[in-house]
Amino acid sequence: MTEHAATFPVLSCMLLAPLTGLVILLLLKENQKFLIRAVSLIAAGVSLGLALYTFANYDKALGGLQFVEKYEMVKTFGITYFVGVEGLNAPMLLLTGIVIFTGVLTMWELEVRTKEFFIWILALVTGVFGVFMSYDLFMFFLFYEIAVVPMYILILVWGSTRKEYAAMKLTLYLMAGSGLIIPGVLLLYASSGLGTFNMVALHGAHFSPWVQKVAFVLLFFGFGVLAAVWPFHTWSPVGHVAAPTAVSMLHAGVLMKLGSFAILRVAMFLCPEGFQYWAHLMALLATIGIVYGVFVGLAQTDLKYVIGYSSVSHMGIVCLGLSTGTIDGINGSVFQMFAHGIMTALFFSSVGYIYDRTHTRDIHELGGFSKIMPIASAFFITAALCGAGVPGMASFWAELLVFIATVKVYPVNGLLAIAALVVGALFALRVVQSTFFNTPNPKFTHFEDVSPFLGLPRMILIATLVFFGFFPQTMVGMIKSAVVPFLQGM
Amino acid sequence: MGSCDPVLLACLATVLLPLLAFALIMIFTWRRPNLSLAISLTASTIPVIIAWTLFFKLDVSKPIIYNFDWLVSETVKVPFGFLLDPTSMVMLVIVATISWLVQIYSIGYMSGDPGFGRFYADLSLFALAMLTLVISSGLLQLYIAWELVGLASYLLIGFWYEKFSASEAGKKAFVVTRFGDIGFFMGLVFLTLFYGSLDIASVNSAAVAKSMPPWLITTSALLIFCGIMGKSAQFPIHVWLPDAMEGPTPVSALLHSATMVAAGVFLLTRIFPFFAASATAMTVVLCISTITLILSSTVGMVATDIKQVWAYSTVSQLGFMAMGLAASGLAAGTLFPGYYHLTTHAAFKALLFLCSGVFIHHFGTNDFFTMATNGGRKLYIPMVTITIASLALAGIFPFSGFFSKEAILGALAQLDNKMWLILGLFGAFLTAYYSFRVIFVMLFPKPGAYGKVPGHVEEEAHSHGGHGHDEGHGVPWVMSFPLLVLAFFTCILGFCQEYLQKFLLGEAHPHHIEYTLLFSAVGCALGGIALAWYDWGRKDAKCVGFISKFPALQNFFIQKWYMDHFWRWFLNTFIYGTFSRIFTYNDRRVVDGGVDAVAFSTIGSGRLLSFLQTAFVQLNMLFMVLVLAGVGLYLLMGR
Amino acid sequence: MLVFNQLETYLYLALVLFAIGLYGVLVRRSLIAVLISVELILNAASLNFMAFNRFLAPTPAVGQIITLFIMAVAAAEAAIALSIIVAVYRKLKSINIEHATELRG
Amino acid sequence: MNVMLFGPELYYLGAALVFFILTLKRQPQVKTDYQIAILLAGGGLVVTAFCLFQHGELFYKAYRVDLFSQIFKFALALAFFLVLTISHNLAHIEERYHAEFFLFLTTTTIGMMLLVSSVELLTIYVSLELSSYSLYILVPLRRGDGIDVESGIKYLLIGAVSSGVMLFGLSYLFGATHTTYLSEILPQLPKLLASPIGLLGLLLALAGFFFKLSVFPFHFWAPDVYQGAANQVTAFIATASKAAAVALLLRLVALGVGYGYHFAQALVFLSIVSMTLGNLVAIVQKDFKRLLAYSSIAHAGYFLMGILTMKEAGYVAAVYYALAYLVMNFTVFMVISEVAKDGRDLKIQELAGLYRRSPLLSLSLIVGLFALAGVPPSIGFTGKLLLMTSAMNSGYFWLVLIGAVNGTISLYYYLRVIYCSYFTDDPNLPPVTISTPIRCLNYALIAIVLGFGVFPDRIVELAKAAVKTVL
Repeated sequence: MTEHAATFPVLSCMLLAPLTGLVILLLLKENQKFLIRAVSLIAAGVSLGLALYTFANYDKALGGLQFVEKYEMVKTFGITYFVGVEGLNAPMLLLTGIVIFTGVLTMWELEVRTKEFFIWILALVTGVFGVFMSYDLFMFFLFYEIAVVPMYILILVWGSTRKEYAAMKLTLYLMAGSGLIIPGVLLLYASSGLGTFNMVALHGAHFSPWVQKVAFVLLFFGFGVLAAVWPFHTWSPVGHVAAPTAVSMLHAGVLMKLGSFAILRVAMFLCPEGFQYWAHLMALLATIGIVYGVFVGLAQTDLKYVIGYSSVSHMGIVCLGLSTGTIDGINGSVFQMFAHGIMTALFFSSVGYIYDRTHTRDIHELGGFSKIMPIASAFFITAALCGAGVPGMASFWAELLVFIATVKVYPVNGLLAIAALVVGALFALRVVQSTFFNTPNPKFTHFEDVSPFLGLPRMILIATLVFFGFFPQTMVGMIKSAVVPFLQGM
Repeated sequence: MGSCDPVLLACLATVLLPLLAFALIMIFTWRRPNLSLAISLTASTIPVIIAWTLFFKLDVSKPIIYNFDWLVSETVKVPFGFLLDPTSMVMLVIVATISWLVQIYSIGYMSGDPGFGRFYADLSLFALAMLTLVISSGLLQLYIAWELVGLASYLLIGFWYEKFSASEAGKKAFVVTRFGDIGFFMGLVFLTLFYGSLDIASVNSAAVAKSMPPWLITTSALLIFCGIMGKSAQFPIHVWLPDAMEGPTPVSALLHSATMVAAGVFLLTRIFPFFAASATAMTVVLCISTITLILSSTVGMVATDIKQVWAYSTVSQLGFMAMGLAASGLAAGTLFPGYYHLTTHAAFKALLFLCSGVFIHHFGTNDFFTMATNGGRKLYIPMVTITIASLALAGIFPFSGFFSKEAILGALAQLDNKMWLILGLFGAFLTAYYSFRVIFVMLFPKPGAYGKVPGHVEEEAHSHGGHGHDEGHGVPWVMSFPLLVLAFFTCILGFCQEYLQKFLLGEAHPHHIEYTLLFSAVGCALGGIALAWYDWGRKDAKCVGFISKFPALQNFFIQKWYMDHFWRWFLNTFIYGTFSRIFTYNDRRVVDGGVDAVAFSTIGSGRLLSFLQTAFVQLNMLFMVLVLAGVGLYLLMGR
Repeated sequence: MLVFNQLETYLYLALVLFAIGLYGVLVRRSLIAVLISVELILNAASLNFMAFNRFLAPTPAVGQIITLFIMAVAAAEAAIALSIIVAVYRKLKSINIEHATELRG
Repeated sequence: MNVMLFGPELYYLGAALVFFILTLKRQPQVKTDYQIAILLAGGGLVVTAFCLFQHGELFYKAYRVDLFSQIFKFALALAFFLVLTISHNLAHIEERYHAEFFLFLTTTTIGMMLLVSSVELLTIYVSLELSSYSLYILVPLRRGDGIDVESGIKYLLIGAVSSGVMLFGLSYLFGATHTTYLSEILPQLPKLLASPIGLLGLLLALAGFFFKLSVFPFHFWAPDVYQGAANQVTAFIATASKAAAVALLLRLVALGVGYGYHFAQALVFLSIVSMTLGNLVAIVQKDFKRLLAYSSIAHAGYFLMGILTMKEAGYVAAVYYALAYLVMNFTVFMVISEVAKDGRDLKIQELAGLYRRSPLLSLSLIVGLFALAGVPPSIGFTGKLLLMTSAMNSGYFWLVLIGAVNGTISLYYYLRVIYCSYFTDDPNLPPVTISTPIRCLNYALIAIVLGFGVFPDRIVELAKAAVKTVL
């Protein structure tokens, strides 16, 4: 693909903003809470701004990689610092920016070990940005792990239910995933014979079908663990339940997207033949995930478990779209990555607000929250409806695209997935009903509603959802500008 | 593009004003009743004006179409646009007017309700969705509006969410209609993939038949009809509509009788040529709608809750419309009869509900026996209007219902198989019976005589909301005004037949009256009324209904043909009982268990291997030597 | 006497020595005995060196020098080993390996 | 001869002499001794750095001075210095032995320095023994309840036997090739590997080197010694002697040409078993140093992964990782010896609440452990990935796969340690106070571990140049 160098290093700044914030935080004292929050908010804000800038200023007509920066890192092994923006990762960068910004706002009231918390959050975010923007396999993987590991500490210190178990499980599971990714990546590196990790260059190399098949399956499952591809999803509900609010937001909102994005960016991009070979498996697992997720979610009573399983289902949709390998499908699934990211962030921030007050997430114990805290429940209900695929929200379009593409390629899977929507609606409404409707639980009636300040991040999220629900073309056009050449490349 | 075009601006205003109102109220003014009311009313009044102006001023004999790109992917191209043709114009007027009337009515009905602002926000949301649905140019846009209408219905049914039954009903409505919509969606997917365009105009064109094989057309048509079944509460997924009466009565009047549920039938008329292209599909429609008609009329006969009666009557009338359309589809007729009935029905059914709303509001009960015994007839305006409406519903000359029903029966009569006609007449008979059952009970109450009526419990009605006023003037004008307007329409619509026909079809068929049909129809209606009189009206009526002669049957009807039981059983057995439980178990035990097993076995193997490090240094050295020897041997062999 | 005048003899001898040494190391329980067996191994090695040197090496000196070095190193080793053994005896009141079995797993 | 060539060794010989004199004093002044020691170590660092780019041959070509050896000498000097910096309280070594501790530490350093330069069998043997024997003495030097001497005697026995075995092997090599110069022996490898004697010799000779690197099956000493020896001594063994062993092996392998398929397979086998065994057993350890011992066994496996590629890239990666390992492993040991001020063995539980007792130490602990586990952005991650890259380049797919999976396993026990230090707390454990120099040391180490992890180019290029000199 064509590359257009950046006039000034936007992406590096985007990457350095959280890093700088982190360094500043290291120098601050634990008791300077406001300063700590402010610094991290500014850091997040700067990166969000830059993400918006890239999203707005990306020239769709020009296409290709833009804002490119390249520096040699290790000549001997052909490692370069190679970042750029195209239609595929611009939405992801925007997503990350929005989620981290709102996440920091959401955790504004955190009092326990504030400094460390924001340090780790910023570290994580740096990793995420790095993954989305880097086009060098080595750096890609490096950032990938940076993004994954802080979860352990974040969950362990600030988490809630069964956190030791969850944190260890999550980290090891994802690391096992990298255990598959490393050989896959290195196999590609070695068999290309180019001695470079530069993805664009590797894309030019002609891998033998065997290599492609092996590498693809390794990469697919390796990254699939993070994308909660069935049956490698069980870490995700447990992890969500244990994680603190902002971490859940980042994790479900952004980290799981890392997995699916990597499947697209690395696995499918570098081994098309492998993809052709395994596509049916992908579609199958994705479909199982979709159906399975909603049905298991139907039986959960812990709010976060419910959301966790809905994420499994929605990520299944993403994966399904990818597996079609058509323009519509990939448009849809990237869009879905974005939409679902925002949506789950909204979910978790609302749940987090309620949980922080009531210290329970059992939907039978809760109830009537529309009366107690109408705004907070409005937020949650919006998210739930978005999850149920109600039009006017971004995710509706994403699902529409994916389903149409899927029915075209895999009719059975497609129809099954569509049918699962009913159950999806059922379990979304079931949660809404038993949490927010009916008569309030007297224990909780004294809690006050979301303050405007804390409402702000949720409003931002809803606004994003609705905006892209009404103007899907802004997103789809962006994605399409990259998908078309992408598929020609395959 | 032509943003200077006044018609386009009008359309945009019609759609966007309610949206604006919804947003404003939801974000800012939902705590302020009056402000919200003002906003919402403005946003609903302007569309009414627009609608009527367009209806009279605009010449839509050849459709006016606006299309803008909304989403352009590869095969998926979704335009956002408006299609103004006779069909949509009429519906536009209906929707705009009734929702406007209902909003006025609700000022009185909902006064003092804590959720007043929210109520009007939801009404605006509904208006937005419904208007978009009516004038949308593409099926996908229509589907989106369709879903939003469902959403609004969900919010409004569950408006009093503290009531478990209400929130439950809302959920039920959403999920059941969604169940149908899935079919609709699949149908659209098929059309997209195999036909390529979802533009209503082109779907109705003959090109479809050329580019799609018949079986595919039938499949798509039936799939889309699933959506219609859901929305228009056709058997077997009609079960949500009666429960939907949990919502405030204005809502029932607007959504669940006049407009939203009619959207299904509207869709049927919208792509009537497409449906007509497949005889199979039309036959299926005919069967289902007939079953619906009979089922709901029979249930309506035994209901004691006034809203339930009208709810089931709505279901039956929707079935009746569908019958009409299907019949004319099969007999190469026009969409006029069904559509005409839709129009008239919108008026008189809304009227029925609003009247009942007055009673309910006044007596604080839904049981019309109680209302009657508490002197419901003394509320003159509603009493008169409800009687008019019932006459229309029963199909008595000169009220609108008479003409539209007669038209539908005419369409049925054109079928070779007269069985349909007979069933239709039977339905008309039952309709007349149950509607006048209500009316006679209300008019000639017999206190203490209703003890034997199944489902009715003698209760002392508590005057609702502490209105200190005595009967007669107990109705605030904001509530009585809409009644009068609607009553007016109910009376005159019948004589607009030619005009409407001309408007819809371009040319008016000479209205030749088949007297046999006419008399049989009127006969059925009168027979029903007479029976009602015999059972409920006359001085020494037994007040149990003829149906009590057949207790089994009566019970069957009271249990609503056990449809609710069936669905509940289905849900519990399959969804929750089987899939959900199995998958959950599998998730916890098999999938997750497997993961944990791997982890623990790793640790176990570590513990096992740690015994290799014995405390006896010599054992270790022995091991060392042996391994060394092994490697040496391997190398020697490999040499 | 040809037997003494050919390489193999010495190699086999060394091998035997080595084997004995290894055996001793593995089975004797007394630290001193183990130490002696280690010395045997070293001697086997030096014998090898001498033999190879005598029969094959281009320069006659190499093997002998190595052997000398080995002697020195062995002496040092013995010294250290003995000193540690003394320490062991001080702490464990025994020089039997079976008593030094604290560390395991 | 040019003195500069032999500069470092001479310097440390002098240092050893000084320490020897210090040992002769009647009553020791611990403080001054320590100051002298640290000064000398620092000087040594300077000297080695100064001689970094010397190259030439000494002692009838028995001793090669090239960038390769000099880099490792510098690494050794660094290790020596670092270990001395954390030796300010040798709580578990009686005060009158402190001077001797310094002395033997110096001598073993000298031994290793000689080792990395020597290219002749006898030289290798002697320098190996010099380094080993000093360690044999250092290990039981600890004041303890018996496990010290036990570990000492075990170390000695296993060491003696394997060196004996090695010597026996060397004798065969000598016999098969009639020379003691590596430069002449290794070119004849094909012939050697063909003849049973040569093969046996080579194998037995490798035994000695594997013993130093604690590769399976020569790893048995490691856990006991790590646990039994004083923390500082363990630190030295864990850092310096590893580096030396890697250097030696690299020389052997790099000089050789045409090790056959089977030989490589044998190494693959040893590598896989070492890393798997090490990681699995480490999971169930309670004593922190013992755990690290097993992790070192696993790392020996990783080192082999680079060595057995028999390609330049692999050697470069191995050198890089050796240096990386030195730093990150030392980071962890520093934390140990700082937390266990009284020199006791550190149970993992005793790290409880470290984040409260000393945030800085807990941070360095996390950084060090994550580096060992190969988590970015750390020197360990980069090194490990480079190793695997080279292995994959030589087509060892399964080796890489297993290595990667092993990385996951290892993460588990590292995380357990982090868990204890970060998330469990024990109120009656006192805060850990650390002196300013140590504080600076912490910052420096963290900076190095992270910095060179993200920007490894300098080191890699250096390692490449070094490797070129031995090829």
